Amino acid sequence: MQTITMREALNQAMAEEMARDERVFLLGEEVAEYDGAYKVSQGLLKKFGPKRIIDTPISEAGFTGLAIGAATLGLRPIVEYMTWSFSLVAYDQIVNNAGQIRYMSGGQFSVPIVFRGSSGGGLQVGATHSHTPENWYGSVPALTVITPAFPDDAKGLLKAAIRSNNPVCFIENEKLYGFKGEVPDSDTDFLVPIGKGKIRREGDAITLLGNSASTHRAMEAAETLAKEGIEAEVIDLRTIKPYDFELVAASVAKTHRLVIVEENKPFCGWGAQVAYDIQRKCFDELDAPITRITGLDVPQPYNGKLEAAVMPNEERILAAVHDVLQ
Amino acid sequence: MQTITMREALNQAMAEEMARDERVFLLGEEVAEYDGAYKVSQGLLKKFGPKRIIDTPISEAGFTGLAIGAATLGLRPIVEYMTWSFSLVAYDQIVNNAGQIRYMSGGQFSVPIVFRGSSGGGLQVGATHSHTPENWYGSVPALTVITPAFPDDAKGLLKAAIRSNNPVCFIENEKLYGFKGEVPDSDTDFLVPIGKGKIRREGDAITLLGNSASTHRAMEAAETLAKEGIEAEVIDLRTIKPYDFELVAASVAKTHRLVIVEENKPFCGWGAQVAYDIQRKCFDELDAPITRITGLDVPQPYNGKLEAAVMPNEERILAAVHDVLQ
Amino acid sequence: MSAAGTKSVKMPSVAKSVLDLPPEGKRDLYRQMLLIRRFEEKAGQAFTQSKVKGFCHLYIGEEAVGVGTISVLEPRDAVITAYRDHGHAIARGMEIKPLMAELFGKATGCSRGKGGSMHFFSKEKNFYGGHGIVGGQTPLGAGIAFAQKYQGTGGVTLCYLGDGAVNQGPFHEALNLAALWKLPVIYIIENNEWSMGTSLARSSAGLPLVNRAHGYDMAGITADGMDLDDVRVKTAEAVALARSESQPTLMEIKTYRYRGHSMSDPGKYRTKEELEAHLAKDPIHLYQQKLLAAKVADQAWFDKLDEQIRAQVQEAYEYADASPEPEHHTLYEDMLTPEDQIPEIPRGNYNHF
Amino acid sequence: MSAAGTKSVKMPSVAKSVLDLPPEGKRDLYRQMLLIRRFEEKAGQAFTQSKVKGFCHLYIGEEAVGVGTISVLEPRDAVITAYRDHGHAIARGMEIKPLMAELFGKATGCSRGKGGSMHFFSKEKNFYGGHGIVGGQTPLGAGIAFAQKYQGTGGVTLCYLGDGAVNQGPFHEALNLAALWKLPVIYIIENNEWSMGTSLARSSAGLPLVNRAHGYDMAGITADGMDLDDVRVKTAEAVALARSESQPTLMEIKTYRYRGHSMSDPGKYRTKEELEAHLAKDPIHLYQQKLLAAKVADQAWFDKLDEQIRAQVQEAYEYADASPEPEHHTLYEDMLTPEDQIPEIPRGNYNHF
Ligand SMILES: Cc1ncc(C[n+]2csc(CCOP(=O)(O)OP(=O)(O)O)c2C)c(N)n1
Ligand SMILES: Cc1ncc(C[n+]2csc(CCOP(=O)(O)OP(=O)(O)O)c2C)c(N)n1
Ligand SMILES: [Mg+2]
Ligand SMILES: [Mg+2]
Repeated sequence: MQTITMREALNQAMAEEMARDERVFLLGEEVAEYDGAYKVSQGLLKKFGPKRIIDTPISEAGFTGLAIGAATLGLRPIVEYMTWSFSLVAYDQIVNNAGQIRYMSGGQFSVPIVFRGSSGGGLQVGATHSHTPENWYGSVPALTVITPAFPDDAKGLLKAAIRSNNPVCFIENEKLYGFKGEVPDSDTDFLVPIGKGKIRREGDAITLLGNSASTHRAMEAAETLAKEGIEAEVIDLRTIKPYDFELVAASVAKTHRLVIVEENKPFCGWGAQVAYDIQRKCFDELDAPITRITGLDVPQPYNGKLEAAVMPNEERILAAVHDVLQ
Repeated sequence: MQTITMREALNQAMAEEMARDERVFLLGEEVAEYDGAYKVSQGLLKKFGPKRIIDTPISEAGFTGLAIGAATLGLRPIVEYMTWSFSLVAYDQIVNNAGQIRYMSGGQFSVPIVFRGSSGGGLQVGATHSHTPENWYGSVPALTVITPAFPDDAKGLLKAAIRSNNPVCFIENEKLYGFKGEVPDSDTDFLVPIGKGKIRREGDAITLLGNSASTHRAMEAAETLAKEGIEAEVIDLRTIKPYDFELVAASVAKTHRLVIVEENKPFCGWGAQVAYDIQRKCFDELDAPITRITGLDVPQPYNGKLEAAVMPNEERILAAVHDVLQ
Repeated sequence: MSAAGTKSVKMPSVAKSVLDLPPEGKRDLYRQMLLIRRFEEKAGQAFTQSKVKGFCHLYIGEEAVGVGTISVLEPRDAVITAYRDHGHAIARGMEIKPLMAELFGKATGCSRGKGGSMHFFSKEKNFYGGHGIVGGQTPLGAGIAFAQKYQGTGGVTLCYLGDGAVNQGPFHEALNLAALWKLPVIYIIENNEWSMGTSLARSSAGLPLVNRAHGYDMAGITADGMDLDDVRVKTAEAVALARSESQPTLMEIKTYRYRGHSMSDPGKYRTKEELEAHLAKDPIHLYQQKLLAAKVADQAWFDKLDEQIRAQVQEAYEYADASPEPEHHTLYEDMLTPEDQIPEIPRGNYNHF
Repeated sequence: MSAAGTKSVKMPSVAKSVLDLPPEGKRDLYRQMLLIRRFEEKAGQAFTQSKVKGFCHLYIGEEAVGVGTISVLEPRDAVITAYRDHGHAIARGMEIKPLMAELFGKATGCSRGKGGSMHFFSKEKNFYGGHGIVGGQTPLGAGIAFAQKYQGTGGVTLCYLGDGAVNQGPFHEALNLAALWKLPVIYIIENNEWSMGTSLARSSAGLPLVNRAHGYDMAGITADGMDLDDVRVKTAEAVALARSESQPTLMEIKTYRYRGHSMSDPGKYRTKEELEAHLAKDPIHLYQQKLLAAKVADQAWFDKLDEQIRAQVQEAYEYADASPEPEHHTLYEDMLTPEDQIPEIPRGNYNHF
């Protein structure tokens, strides 16, 4: 075991997969000579050279489409968006090309590609730079959406995503890049299964479901609740689509109460889908309405206090839990 | 009262609002000399001239942004997308510019604009041309999303949308353009309130909730159910965001059962949001799980039989209703 | 260097060798053009019979572009185009039975009935589709060329787009990437003077369109799309440049579509005179005259060929008509590849009904 | 016609009149540049003190571009730019107190604390922002010019973008629209040689960037962004062309940023020599020399001005620091305008907590 940051974990995942398979390459803005805007690709240019670590012009639609085209021929690109917010200019390419080509070609052309980058609010970068696109991409049938919360998952899931022969949106969180945790050493080929959630804390009073940074918010709230004598079970969803319904359902069967913590804006956020599914399939298990703590339904403000109120935060989580437990 | 098609109703709405306010203008591909790809703008060039009915190059991001810029200065553009599927290349402009400018400028620059065009599947135009973007735009806090099902609503809601000082996504359905219905005569200034649903059929056994073409599917299913002695209440949501929660809640308080019919792909479709809200606020009213009939979770196939299976259809609605009524 | 060229490199001179085809070669090019013409006529007919649905964009009038450009390719090269893709698919050597079956939405279609007219694909022929979002295929074309270069296959990519598509931003991003990274891709603007009902002059500033290469110091050349040989020579130059120096080219080929934009378009925006002027320069007819004059074939040969091709197309029609509809379970296939390097991902079923 | 021009129209000749400023006018331009410099230095300092958060992109070194271009505008004209917007806002005459307060995220900020460094706006000054998505403002600029023309205001629009932003597709769509529809917009590429850590040559084919005008037959001119007068003359030509003939221009202005891309960037990608070479051509210093030589002002005047400006900036800093945070309820304000022509739309509350 090594204790490393999320940033280092992601870096190792790419380095290991690139060493394993020379069809894997990384492209994006500032990924090479600058070592990545957030240093996730640090050292990779030195290790793999400019053929495989490629700085692009600021042309997200162009280089996304380029990477998809290269994938249809058999390469395995990793596309870094400096942040996922900038993927919106490439939305058509991701949805219509990565998302539909295999189906429209009757299965002839696969698209083994990973789109990845940072996302989310909380760093006062304003409304256009703070998006959480889980729902925008999760709603596209062919796309897999992954949002790790811990370094080990970041590494194991990114390695699995790179090995997947299907298109994956791998959504990191800028706030977590410096977060440290234990990760298996590099000599083990450590993979985390896509589509599986993880119980981060056991409890029987209520289930708190989070992803990415929201998992950490849920954990903090659970600690506070424990002091009040309320033992919350915390599930880290890890993969958003397809998500681990069974794990959530089993927890709800135990706790009978579900609070979802997500950074998505509320309307049609991923939590709405989970809430729908759970009430649909576990109707009789629920002792209280499923409740979501989401990003507030306003654009992201720059001001720090206002933004803190917009983010899913402990205060709102606790209020929801108390409401649900009543 | 006149009996006209949806297409004519939309045309009248634009013509009346353009006559009323010369800041209103229409731009899009083939809207002028061609009279519109789907003839919604028929005759408008003749009536209002090329200054106000404007053919654009095939540059959705460009002309969307152009229209948003013009709106910030005080014009009131109507942007036609030949289909909403083509708006994906303009996604950033709609989300980040129309959706955020007013907020980011501290309220200084408003964006009075209507984005409109056809959408939806069922016409065998394939995976990239059949999108239903209700959820993709509804999830953006500042955007209002309207999806009329009948000619009178199409007219009254489009007129209201054009008069709104805020950005509106007005999502029409290609399959309904030829649908005829009664519409108040043009000498009445007929407006339909945004944000209000409508009960299309009363009943007490179950609530069927639809929008756009799905409202018609719900109505057909309700007729079939009536023959079986099941009286379904059918609500036409009309506005997707903000939707008429009270109307749905009141109906559920009566029927205690809710089936949602939507063309959105299931994951994070608009129905997930409604389902979440209703279970959240009307938990004790529900005698059965809320159930959604959506577009199936695959890309849209070209083949007609396969596509018919993908679309929300009567067979699946009836199966869901019977399941919920058990 | 070609007249319209804007690149500081010299276009390779290949003119002679390209036109030096044996007589069978010339006859085969004629055959390909005629096959496209007759296929398209039949497709149009099937559309009016409601056997073909959705959108159907015919290539009639533009045959010399697809056939001429693709004729100078090798099998390892790649082709990608927009929704008006029947001609390119045929020129690339795809069998017409699965093409017609695709139009009919049948299980035997080249895309298993899932793609339709706009989405022909053939992995075997390195035919990368068939794309419906205007301009959306242009970055893909750069990517295929990128992969060819990355893997050192020696292949080049032809990427087609319409005169209206040049105004989509992603195309410019692709041009810049292609020029900057020296990708072996040739962008071919099939300038048929109209994007639906919008004339070129109403959609695009800075004509001729080949000028769009200037801003990227990319080679830019033009060709007469009614003249098969001109198309071949010019394309061969661009292909040689791509193959030998890994340099992209922007080609503008002047052509014309005789039919409406799609089968749903009556084409009222243009005059009869305009159409007739172009009909008079019909590329198939012109090439026939050339072959007759050069005694590469006589009239009897042409008559017989037409008969054979009509029969071949009729057979494809019947094949398509008789082919089975895709089975329901295929609905869930082809979205994701089941072969993977990782254990199968458990996929939740979000279709509760 | 200017040397780099590619438009078939003649650039109006306005050089003389533009430079014929009274001494106070020249001194004021100097004052503006210095105010920007000192404001930026203070903003950078406030950032290191964590009083300014998020992204903060300084304009130091580029002052002559913003001041020179905007100095030839009339009040009815419009300005829109990217995220490196402090200089343009100040040149446009916005008060620095609300600007500094915006950096601090305060209620008294020019965007009520909601926009931050990248999103300065002023309706009063026709300053349309401050936009963070690279290239995303360029279609907006065309639209503002479209509206000016539609309403016959006689106004023109300046739309700025960086050298890296030229590779965003929407910019090309905007160029085509501007040229095709003859919109009174001037696109100004602030070419500071770097887009973050990527040098111009690594991001863009076909240099110089002004060549991107070729494909649209749009006027293209270049200016030396270290020379205030050159910027003014060239911009005045473009403005005259836009105002009198409603023709767009693409301008490329060579400039340099002395600081990192943003406050978070150490700028290690460039050599000390490169930076020093540009520091030697400092636009403020050069203009000062010019004014001294022309006896428009003496050293004492400059010294006093700097003192005054430092005090003014310090006052803005203190104002910002002392200003209140926005109140919680303002969170829900400004997203939608409450004034409407239709009855208020009942808005569901999707924030259950
Ligand atoms: C992004 C996008 N916008 C609009 C359309 C609708 N559309 C399909 S083809 C077409 C015209 C294209 O003309 P051109 O590029 O000249 O090609 P041609 O049809 O003449 O071959 C339009 C507007 C589309 N498919 N995609
Ligand atoms: C669509 C998009 N992609 C990437 C970014 C991140 N980004 C912000 S500024 C910048 C560099 C822009 O350089 P340039 O256009 O030259 O302007 P400069 O900063 O030099 O003024 C990048 C890559 C962004 N904001 N938007
Ligand atoms: Mg065309
Ligand atoms: Mg720059």
